[in-house]
Amino acid sequence: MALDIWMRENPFTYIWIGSYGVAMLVFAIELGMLKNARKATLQKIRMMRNSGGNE
Amino acid sequence: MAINWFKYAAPATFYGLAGKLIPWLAVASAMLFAIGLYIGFAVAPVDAQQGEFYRIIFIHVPASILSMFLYMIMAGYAALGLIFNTRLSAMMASAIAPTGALFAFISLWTGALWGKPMWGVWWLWDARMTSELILLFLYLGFIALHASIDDPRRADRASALLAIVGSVNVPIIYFSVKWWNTLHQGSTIKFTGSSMHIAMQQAMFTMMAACWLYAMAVVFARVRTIILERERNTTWVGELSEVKQ
Amino acid sequence: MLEVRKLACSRGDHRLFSELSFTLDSGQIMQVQGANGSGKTSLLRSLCGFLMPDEGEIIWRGENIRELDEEYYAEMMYLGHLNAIKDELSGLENLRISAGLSGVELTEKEAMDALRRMGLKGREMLPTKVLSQGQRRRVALARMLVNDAKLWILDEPLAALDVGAVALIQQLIAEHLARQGMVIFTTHQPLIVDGIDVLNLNLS
Amino acid sequence: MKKSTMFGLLMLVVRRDLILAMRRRADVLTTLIFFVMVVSLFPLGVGPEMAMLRKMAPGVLWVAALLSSMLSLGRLFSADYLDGTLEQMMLAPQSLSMLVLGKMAAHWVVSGFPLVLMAPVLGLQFDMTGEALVVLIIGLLLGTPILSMVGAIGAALTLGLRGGGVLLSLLVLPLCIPVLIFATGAVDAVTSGLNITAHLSLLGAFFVMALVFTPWVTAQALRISME
Repeated sequence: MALDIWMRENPFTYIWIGSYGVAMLVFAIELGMLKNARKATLQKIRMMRNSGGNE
Repeated sequence: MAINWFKYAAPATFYGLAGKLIPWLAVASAMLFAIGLYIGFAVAPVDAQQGEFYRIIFIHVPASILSMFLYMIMAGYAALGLIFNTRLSAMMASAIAPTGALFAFISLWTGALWGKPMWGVWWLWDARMTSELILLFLYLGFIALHASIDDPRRADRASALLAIVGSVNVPIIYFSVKWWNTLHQGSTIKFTGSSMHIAMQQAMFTMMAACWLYAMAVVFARVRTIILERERNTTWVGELSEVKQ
Repeated sequence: MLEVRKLACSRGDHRLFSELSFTLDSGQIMQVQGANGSGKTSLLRSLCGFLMPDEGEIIWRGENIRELDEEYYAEMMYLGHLNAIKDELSGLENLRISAGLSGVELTEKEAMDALRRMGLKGREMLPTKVLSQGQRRRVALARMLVNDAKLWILDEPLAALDVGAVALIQQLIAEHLARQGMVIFTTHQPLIVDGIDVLNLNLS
Repeated sequence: MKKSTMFGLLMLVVRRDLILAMRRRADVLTTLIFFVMVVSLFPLGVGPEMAMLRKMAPGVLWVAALLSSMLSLGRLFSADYLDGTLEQMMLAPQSLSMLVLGKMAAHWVVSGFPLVLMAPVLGLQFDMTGEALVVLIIGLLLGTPILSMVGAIGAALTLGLRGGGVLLSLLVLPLCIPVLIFATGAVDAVTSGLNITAHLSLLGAFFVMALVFTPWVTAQALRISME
C-alpha cells in the first residue's frame, strides 16, 4: 500500500508520469516509427530505381 | 465539385496535398496540446470529489472517443474501398488502424491509472473499459490480418471486410457488455456532467481538438508512406524530389 | 459469344499482360500459349471470374460476366491444375459430387458409365487415395462427359495422362466442338483436333 | 442428367461434408476430447469447492466450447481450398452463399452438436442443477451455430495464410463475445430465479441475424481470398 500513500501525496507526479508521460511516449514512438518507415521506404525506392536503370 | 473529389482521390494528388497539410496540422496540434494542458493544469480547479486525479480525463476521454470514431472512420473507408474499388480509401483504412489501436491503448492505460485512486483497483470490468478492450482486440485483428497477407490487394480487401463486420459488431458488443455489467454489479462512480467546471470543459475540448489534429497528421504521414510503397513503380514517384536526391 | 476487351492482369507488382482482346465463337477452340509465368493460368482464372482484372472486361453473350455471375457459371466448366477430388471418397462419389456442384445431378449408372469411358472400370468404388496420379486426373476429367456446359476452360488438361487418355481427351474435345461448344485451353503437349483450326493466343 | 435445384445443392454440400467427416472421424473426436479436457482442467486449477464450481460452470463450458470450435474452424475451408474443390464451388450455377450455408450447417453438426450432447455430462461434474442444465443446453443449441457461422467468416478471410489458426481466433473470438454473455447469462438468470426469455430471445435474434448475413459475408470473403 506504499504506492497508495505515495500517490495521494504526489498526485501531480502520478498523473504526469503515469498518464501524460505514457501518452507522450506512445506518441513519440509512433512518430519515430513513422519517420523511420518513411526513410526506409524512400531508401528502398531509390535503390530500386538506381539498380533498375533510369527508365 | 465531383471532379475535384476524384482528383484528390488519386494517390498521386493526395500525396502532395497531404504533404502540404501535415506541417500545419502538426503545429496546430502541438499548440492546442500546450493550451489544453495549460488550462487543464493551471486554470481548471481541483475537483471536490476526485481531487487532482480527475485531470487524467483530459487525455483519457479524448483518447477513448478518438479510438471509437477512428474505428468507424476506418470501417467507412474500408467500405468505400471495397465497393468502389478506390485505391486511396483502402490505404487510408490501413493507415488509420495503428493510430486507432494506440489511442485505444492510451485510453485503457489512463483509464486504469484513473481507476486506481478512484476505485482502489487498476481494472474494473465496467462496460466502457471492457468495450474499449474489445475494441483494441478488433484493431489488433485488423492489423494482424492485413500484415499476414502478402498480396496488397487481397490484404486490403480482406481486412476491409473484417473492419465492416467489426463495425456492425461494435454496437452489439457495447450493449451486451453494458447489459452484462449492470447485471453483475452495482453503480460505479460516474462523472456527473453538472459538476464539471467550465475550465474543465474547455481543457477537454482543446485536448480533444489537439488529439484529432494529431491523428490526422499522423494518418496522413502514414498514408504517404503507404502510397510511396504501393506506387513505387510509377513515374510520378520517380519524379519526386525526395526520391531523386 | 465470349469477348475479351482490353484485359490487363498483374501479379503483385508485375504486369502479366495488358490490352489483351479476343473473341471466341461457337465451335471454336483456342490455345493460350506462353512461357512459364506469362499469365496463362491468370488469364484462365480471370475468365472464371476468380481474378478481378486490373482493367478491361470479359463479355459473355453481350454482358459482363461479373453481372451475369451464376447464369454464366451455368454455361461454363473449368478444369484447373487441381483435381478437386477428395482422397477419402471413391471415384464414383467424387464424380457425382463434382457434377452436382456444377448443377448436374447424376444417377449412379450415368456416373459409372462416364468413369468406365475414362478407363477406370473396376476402380469406380475405390477410394481415390489408392489411385495413381493419372487415374485421379481421369476421375477429374470424367466431368467432361457429364456436363452440358457451352464453354470449357481447361488448364493443362493433358498433364499426367498417358497416350490413350490423351487420345480420348482429344476425341471429347472434338465432340464438344461438333456440338457447337467452345474450348479455351493451355497445354505443353501437342493437342490435335482433327479437321478444326486451333486459334492461338500468345501471351509472351 | 438432371438439373439440380438450390436446395438440392445445399443438401449435396451438407451430405458431402458429413460423409467426409465420417471418414475422418479422428478429427471430430479430437475436437470433442479437447472440449472435455479443457472443462475438466478447470476444477484442478481453481479447487474443488462445489459452490464456486457451480457458479463457474456455464462460463467454463462456454469458453471451452468457443476454444474447441476455433480448433475445427481452421479446417472448414482449407481442405477444399488446397484440392481445388473450392474453385468448383465458386463456379456452381447457384449462389455461393447457399453452398457456404451448407458447409456451416455440416460444420455445426460435426463440431458443435457433439459439444451440446456432451455438455450435460460435464455440467454434472460441476454439480449444475437440472434446471440450469436445460437452459445451458438451449443456450448451446442456439449459440454454437452462431459460432460456426461467424467463425466461417474468419476461416474464409484467413484461408491459406501462415499461422492461420491463431489469426483466426484473434479475429473471431471478439466477435463471439455477445453470444458468450447472453448464453451464460441465461444460466445465471435461471439459477437466481429470474426470467430467461430476454436472454434467449436475444440469442435467437443473433442466430437469425447470423443466418441472414454471415453466408453472404463469408462468400465475399472467399472470393477475396481466392484471387
